Amino acid sequence: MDSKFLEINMGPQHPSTHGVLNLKLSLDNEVVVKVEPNLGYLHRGMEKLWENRTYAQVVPFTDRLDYFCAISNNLGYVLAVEKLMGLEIPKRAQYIRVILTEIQRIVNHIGWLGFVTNDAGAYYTINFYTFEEREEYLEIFEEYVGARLTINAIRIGGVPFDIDDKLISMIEKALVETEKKIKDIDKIVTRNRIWLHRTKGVGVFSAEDAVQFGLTGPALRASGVKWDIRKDIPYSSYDEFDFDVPTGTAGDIYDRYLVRVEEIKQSMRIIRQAIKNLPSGEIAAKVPKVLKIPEGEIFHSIEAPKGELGFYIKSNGTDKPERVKMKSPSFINMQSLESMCKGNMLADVVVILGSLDVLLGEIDK
Amino acid sequence: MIQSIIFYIFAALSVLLAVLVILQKNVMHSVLYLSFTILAISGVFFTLHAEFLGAVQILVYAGGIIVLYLFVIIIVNLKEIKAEKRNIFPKFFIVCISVLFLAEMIYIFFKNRISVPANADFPEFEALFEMLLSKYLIPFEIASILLLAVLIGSIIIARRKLLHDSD
Amino acid sequence: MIDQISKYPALENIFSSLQSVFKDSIIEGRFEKEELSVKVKKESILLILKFLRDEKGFNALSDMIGLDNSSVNKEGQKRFSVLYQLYRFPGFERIRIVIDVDENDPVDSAYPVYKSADWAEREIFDMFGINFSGHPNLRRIYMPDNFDGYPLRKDFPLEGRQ
Amino acid sequence: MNIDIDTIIFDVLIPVIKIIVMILFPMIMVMVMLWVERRGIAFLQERLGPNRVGFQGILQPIADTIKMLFKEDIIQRQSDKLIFNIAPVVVLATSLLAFCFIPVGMTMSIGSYNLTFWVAESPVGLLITLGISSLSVLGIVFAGWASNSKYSLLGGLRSVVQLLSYEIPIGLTVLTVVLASGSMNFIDIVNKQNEMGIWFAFMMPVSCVVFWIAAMAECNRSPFDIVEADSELVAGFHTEYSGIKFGYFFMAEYAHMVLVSSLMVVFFFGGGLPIFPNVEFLWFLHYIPGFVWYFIKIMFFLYLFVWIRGTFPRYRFDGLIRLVWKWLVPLSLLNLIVVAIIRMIV
Repeated sequence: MDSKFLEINMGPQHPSTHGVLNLKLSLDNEVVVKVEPNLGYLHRGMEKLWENRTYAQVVPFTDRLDYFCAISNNLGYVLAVEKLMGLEIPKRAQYIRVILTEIQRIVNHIGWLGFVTNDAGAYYTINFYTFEEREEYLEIFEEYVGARLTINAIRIGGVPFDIDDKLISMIEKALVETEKKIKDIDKIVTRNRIWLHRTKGVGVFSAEDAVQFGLTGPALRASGVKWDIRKDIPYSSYDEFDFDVPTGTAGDIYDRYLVRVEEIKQSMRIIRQAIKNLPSGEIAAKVPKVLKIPEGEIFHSIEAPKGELGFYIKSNGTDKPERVKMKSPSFINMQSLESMCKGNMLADVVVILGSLDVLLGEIDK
Repeated sequence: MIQSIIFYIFAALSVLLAVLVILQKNVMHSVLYLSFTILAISGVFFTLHAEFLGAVQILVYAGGIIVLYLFVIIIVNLKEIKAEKRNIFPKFFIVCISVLFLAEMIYIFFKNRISVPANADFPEFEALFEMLLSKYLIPFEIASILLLAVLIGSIIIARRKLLHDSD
Repeated sequence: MIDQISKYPALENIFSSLQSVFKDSIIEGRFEKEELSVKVKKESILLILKFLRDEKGFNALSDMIGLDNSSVNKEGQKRFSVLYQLYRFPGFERIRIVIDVDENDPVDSAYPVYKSADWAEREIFDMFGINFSGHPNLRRIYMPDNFDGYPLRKDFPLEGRQ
Repeated sequence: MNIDIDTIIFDVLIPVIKIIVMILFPMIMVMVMLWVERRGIAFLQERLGPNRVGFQGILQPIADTIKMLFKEDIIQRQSDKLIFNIAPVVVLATSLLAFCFIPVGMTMSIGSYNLTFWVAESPVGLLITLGISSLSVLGIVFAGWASNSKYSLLGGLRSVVQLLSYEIPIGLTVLTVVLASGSMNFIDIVNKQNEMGIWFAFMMPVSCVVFWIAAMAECNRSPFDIVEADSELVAGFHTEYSGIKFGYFFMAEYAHMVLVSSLMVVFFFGGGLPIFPNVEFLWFLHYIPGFVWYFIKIMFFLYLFVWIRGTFPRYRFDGLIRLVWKWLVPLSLLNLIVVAIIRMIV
């Protein structure tokens, strides 16, 4: 305690840094003065690796980045490759992709709900409720491709398997269950005084700040900016679905919570529409065995559960990309942590970090 | 008999721990021993059937004042006391005081012989309350107002320092 | 290319106004796969970004991408490129600004214009060794501070050297 | 000195047995609570909890204890070893010591001998118990300081502030109990409730609620567990402790819970009295011994601890302080005045 402030090293071994992250905190009593995130504990050099793999070989790697919503990462990369090739994807495949990614969004948001309440000190109860729910969806994934977490369910050109009636009934059952669970959690959490005290007015980020810091996803929408790539730059025939983009007003943790809960409901709407209007036809386009893409470059981004997920691909005419750069939502959201935490208390740092929904596998690449 | 044995154990302990308090170089150790001393003294009170005094001793000294000591020590970050260099005069002064004190103790000891714990079995705190709330009501209230003034004054002083810091 | 660009008149508009304001700085403009990619001179990058933000409403820097061109082997090609991926939202338009950079050739930091450039520039510095002058805190972001070499350069061995 | 067998039995043997039982009682309750908490929270969270060791996992606490005993006892090199080692003992000892005045049942007549279910009786038993139970904060601060870890230090400092604030509503609500019963003796408090035929909880519901909230804060339980807030301070003041020394803190926390539940039962729910002690047609309830009633009652409150822990998020530090100074202290003061006025009139 030589300096005026108390310096604390939070992490890399800390119960609530969501992975191996090191935060250097300066505290004035309990109030946070400075936050300095230290990254790189999980850096695996993915981008270098991708430059030495063929286009199809990259897909499984993307699972390992954001292992909590692997399908969205698959989709982001695959869409970029397909756009670079100029490949047309059959409608049925697009719809199946929508169903899968929206399920992934539900899984991510509902898991987030558990984690963030846990960060606020709600001793795992809601965490277990949500994980039970997540389990149902993981079983759907297992039924679909045979894997649960890093499932590699989207291939260049389409999807590997068709959806049958059994899977559809499973999905519909899971959706009904989720609706019930969301109602339960709503009863426990939404008007809980301690929860309100922990989240209202904490980690506030105005709309201008959020845009300046490049915040994306639910955290941005909670600040009141209506920006959803699914709506504004539709991909994978999202323009054919009817859904709302929820926005908050205050930009605090509570609004982020409300936005995410509403997004779960919207995702359920999309899945129901997709199942109802599922077109018939092929599930994959014809893709050559050895994929050689002519020279060109592309930046394509999708609305992943955590925010805007972009892939920049530069091809050089061979079967391996010249450069693949991933714009991960967690990385850019994490950047705003410091300005959100300033002036808040030590206990808030954990909840703010949780509310941003970051995942270190994605930040460190 | 057992009672007087326990009394002497507590009495000896309190003296021993009190000596340990002043022998420590580390402030935190001093406080540790001080808290034990207070507990031992309250033990003395209990064996003397002054249960109310014993309880107050624990509640006020051990529960309140020691905790505040700890708080201050942690915040100010005192770790070790360095020996001061003293002149001959203060040393002489200290020795004189100690000798006088010892002489007084010996005198009292021999005058009263060995005092055995009183076996009075009356709830002395009732009498105490009665006195406080009837005969000595006005001094009692004045004392409480004085304490309140001290409290407010300390808050104001601390606040002013804080305000100056922010300027 | 012409028929594609006419589908996005807003982008065409932006390109023409960029050309008229920064006559000397614009090297090349390409329209490819719904994206406008403008190659500009390194020196005027800050001005162009500021212009795009203030006049054209490109309010977010989505990402910055570093490229190592050493394997392309073109005449007169500088070693690195830095790509700025800009957004205008809520809406539709994306624009990419490209600058070419030589080794040991500092670039003006975009941090004063877009706060989100902070970590993106640190990442490029970490991976390619491109210096950004004016960046408040240019340190390595992923690799340890005493790490030698820049992993995403093409001449860095795939299996590492340490 | 003539020593007959009766004196040895009644004046020495039985008190010694009582002391041993009263030390063992909280320890056994800790074991019970370990199982109740793990199974109870599992039940709340739709999972099974430990169910492998013994019937329904009933031996799990023993397995846990053995694990804790054989774990390596790590002492940080930079810690203050004397205080580091003594702090867990202080915390546990004070928690256990506070039990000596608690009546865990009513007097039972066996022949001509009246068996009492308390170790000691004192006209100021209540004061002494409160004083001793508040001493555990000393151990917590010592532990936090001696660990030489910033997380521990923060936990220790938080505990001081928390304790000093929550002592006030506890004191004020206990005063209402003292006013209502006219005594600071636990046995008198229980007997008064028997006399009046009504538990103090129904006579003074505000005191009851305020005391429960403040007491929950005093034993650092969720939602007031900011001292050992696991998501921010790792484990608070006992971050650096391992093995049986951590076990001491653990036992002390649970013993403190048992103590607080006991106080709650004695103050507001009639101690070892049966429910409806004065209703005539429920005479048969008096044949159930007092300690059974006492046990049932404290188990309810102990389960309430578990229940609350499984439901609420944690308060933030400022919210905790605001709660006590803005709500509990004024409320308990007002309550004290109201009770005093009613007591003067009646």
